[in-house]
Amino acid sequence: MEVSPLDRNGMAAWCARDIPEGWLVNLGIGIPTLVADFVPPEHEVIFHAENGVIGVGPAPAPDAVNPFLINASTTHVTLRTGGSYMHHADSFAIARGGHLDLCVLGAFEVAENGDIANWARSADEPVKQVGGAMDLAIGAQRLWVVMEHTTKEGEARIRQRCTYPLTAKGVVKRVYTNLAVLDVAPHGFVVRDMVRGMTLEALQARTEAKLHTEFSR
Amino acid sequence: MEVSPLDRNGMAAWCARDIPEGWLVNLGIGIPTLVADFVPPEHEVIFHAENGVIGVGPAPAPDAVNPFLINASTTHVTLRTGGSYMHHADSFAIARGGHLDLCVLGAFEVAENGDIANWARSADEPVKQVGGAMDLAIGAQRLWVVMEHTTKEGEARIRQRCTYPLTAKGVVKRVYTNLAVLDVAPHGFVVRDMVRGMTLEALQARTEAKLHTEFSR
Amino acid sequence: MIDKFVHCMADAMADIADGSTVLLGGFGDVGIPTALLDGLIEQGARDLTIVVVAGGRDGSAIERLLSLGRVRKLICSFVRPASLAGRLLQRGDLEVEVVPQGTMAERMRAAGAGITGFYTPTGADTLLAEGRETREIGGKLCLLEYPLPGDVALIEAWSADRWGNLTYRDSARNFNPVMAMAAQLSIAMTRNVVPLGELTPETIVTPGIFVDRVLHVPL
Amino acid sequence: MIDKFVHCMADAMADIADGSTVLLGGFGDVGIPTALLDGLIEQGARDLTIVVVAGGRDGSAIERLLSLGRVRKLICSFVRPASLAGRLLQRGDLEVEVVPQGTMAERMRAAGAGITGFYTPTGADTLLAEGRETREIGGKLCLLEYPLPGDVALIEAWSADRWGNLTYRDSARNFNPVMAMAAQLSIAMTRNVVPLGELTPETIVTPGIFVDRVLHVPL
Repeated sequence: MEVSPLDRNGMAAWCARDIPEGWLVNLGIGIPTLVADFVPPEHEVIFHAENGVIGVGPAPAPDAVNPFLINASTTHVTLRTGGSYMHHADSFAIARGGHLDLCVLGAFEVAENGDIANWARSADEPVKQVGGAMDLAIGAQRLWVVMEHTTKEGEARIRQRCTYPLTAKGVVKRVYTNLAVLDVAPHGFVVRDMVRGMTLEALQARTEAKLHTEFSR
Repeated sequence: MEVSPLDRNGMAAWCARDIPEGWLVNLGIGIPTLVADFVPPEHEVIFHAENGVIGVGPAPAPDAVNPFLINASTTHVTLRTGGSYMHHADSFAIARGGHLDLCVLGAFEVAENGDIANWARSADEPVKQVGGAMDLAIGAQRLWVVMEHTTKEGEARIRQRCTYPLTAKGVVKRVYTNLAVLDVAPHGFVVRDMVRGMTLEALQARTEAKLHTEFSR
Repeated sequence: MIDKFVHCMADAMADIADGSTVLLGGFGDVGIPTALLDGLIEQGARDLTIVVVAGGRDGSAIERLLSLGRVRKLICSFVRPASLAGRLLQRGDLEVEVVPQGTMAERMRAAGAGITGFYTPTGADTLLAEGRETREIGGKLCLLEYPLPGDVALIEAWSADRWGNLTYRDSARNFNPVMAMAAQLSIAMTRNVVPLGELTPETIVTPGIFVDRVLHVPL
Repeated sequence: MIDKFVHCMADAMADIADGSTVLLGGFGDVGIPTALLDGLIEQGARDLTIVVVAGGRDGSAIERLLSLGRVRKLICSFVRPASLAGRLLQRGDLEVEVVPQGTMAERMRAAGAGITGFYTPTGADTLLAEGRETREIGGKLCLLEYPLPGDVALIEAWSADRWGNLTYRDSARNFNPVMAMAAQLSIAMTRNVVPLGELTPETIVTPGIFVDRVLHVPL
């Protein structure tokens, strides 16, 4: 059977279906932002954007753009009924203070100890893009990562230890890739789901860390 | 000539006339609260109350009391046009953050080094009443004290060093008493004004600290 | 559908455990969630630590809780000697931690904001600093303070919607918003119930994400 | 009478000194006081430290200030490699301090609130903590952060009255309120001018006590 890796929307949808109603969720830049498109509006999930928006809604119709309303990716959004605004310090109080039920971020690498690297490709890279990722990663009740399973060159991004500079230690709880869903358990990565046609052997071949199938050993 | 010590209102009025228009001022409990009564409304001074009121106005008419609006002394007040509300943490950010042009407090004792004691009469007093005085004392741009020049028993409250537990060190800039106005200068208390009939000798007799008449020596 | 309204006091007070730290909003007689305090008395939790601006006058809402012996410790900015709290303290029947009022508010904000400690000049030169960690920063002696989280917060609001978004009236705001963000379980009573979307987004003071339960207690 | 309105850009920008630290509101293209930034360019102050969420894209409001060589240092949460700030940094022509965005906002709030230092887990386990003071609190490694005050803040508001009370529109609030409280001299531009008393007291976001000058710049 042929393997069907997911595209960006497929990964976002895979993540979206696991978000229970009522959660407060922050979505990072990139694929994570797409997750909101796959949560049906009647399923009340409250999306938080670091720039002080609580209750981010879908993109506006092209003729109904509010120039004063953007999300953390600086794209125009709407506000859901019941939404509100706060300033940047209060907004990050939400992130740092443990009020987010979930944060979904992109990453370069995730390690089996829950470490995440998503802000710099090397320690001596001159231009660094921290943004709000470090505040979100340490503060959310749970951090999920959505990313391609390997680099374009086929190198593993699911690793025993991260090789890039860390964003935070021991915080990732789950990873959605174009091939699988992995939970981070005390003993390492546990395969929770795989795309159609994928085998554990084939997945392991694309993964540097050891993959487990049991949630405890 | 006979000495005419001021009453509580007289002391408050003496202080009030030295407050320039435009200042943000916090008034402590007791005589300081009366100061607002002697600032004419057309002279725009903004009074801050620790419980989150900016722009405290005069007492309401008895038939127009708003039960949701009190000052830090928990008495009913009005809100001046232009006033606003904030929560307690933001309100004390104003105090601690140096945004008050002036804070006026009562005290048990003030010392020539600017120390103030206004919260406890001894270190082993079991019941202590800190309130917001310590936050206000360290944070305001200038701290003025309004108090009786001596205790009821005639003991000096204007001292070389405070004998009661301190509220803050080196913060008092001026003292208004029922007898005189004293500035706290680097070399000690300087007499700025005295009530009618008072002499420097008579004032010194009621004062433990040395009184100066020159602002520098 | 998110709906944080509970429809009776028993549901509002459910699962408040003995030994809880309870943050109690209000200043003077304004913004105190009196009905919730009565509900807490009814509910029966004991051995409580109460965080509140002051020990309360005799006749105040908190006096009854104290008089029933349900409070182990009071964290507050002052206690009047002529009050039940003052008398209990002097008899050694109540543990009291006196905290400067601004520090108290800031410690709760820190708890809500994930700030694990902060330095303030407040009280650093006083008896309150004895035996505690200080540091000179920018020429000022500063005191290290730690967050003050609650297991429960009891909040009084003016208006609320089903998401738990809250507004407050006039100076009834006081400690309520910081307490709402500092507690694991924030329980609000509201004087008014409004449909979702009726509160203007720019004017919501406490977003519902800080609120777990809302009980309608009309004025 | 308190009247914080100034009637021309020159008055708004008066006395901004060379070497100043300027807090610049905005996030993305929203809430940036572009007219005031243009005024600052005109005014001529140089050797500036600019605190702003990001180094800006090419074509952004801050690019011109950078291109004129007026900025000595940028304190921000990220710099795009493909931007003037990124190119200047890589050439060594611009000093950049990268600060996590939440820490940046909190450091300004601390400056405005008289908090002289605070601990946060943010970044404590990363390169950003190298050589800096950390402490374990409650089992978490935390980084000691200091306040980030400004000499000047440039603020964009939606409505203002003569006391300098401000409201913001939608997500244009962002950094503006914390910057207003963190600077010695806070200069706001407002899209709308309203009579004193027209802003509902409960809905004022930045009270005028944090604002020194207001310039009306209609939309």
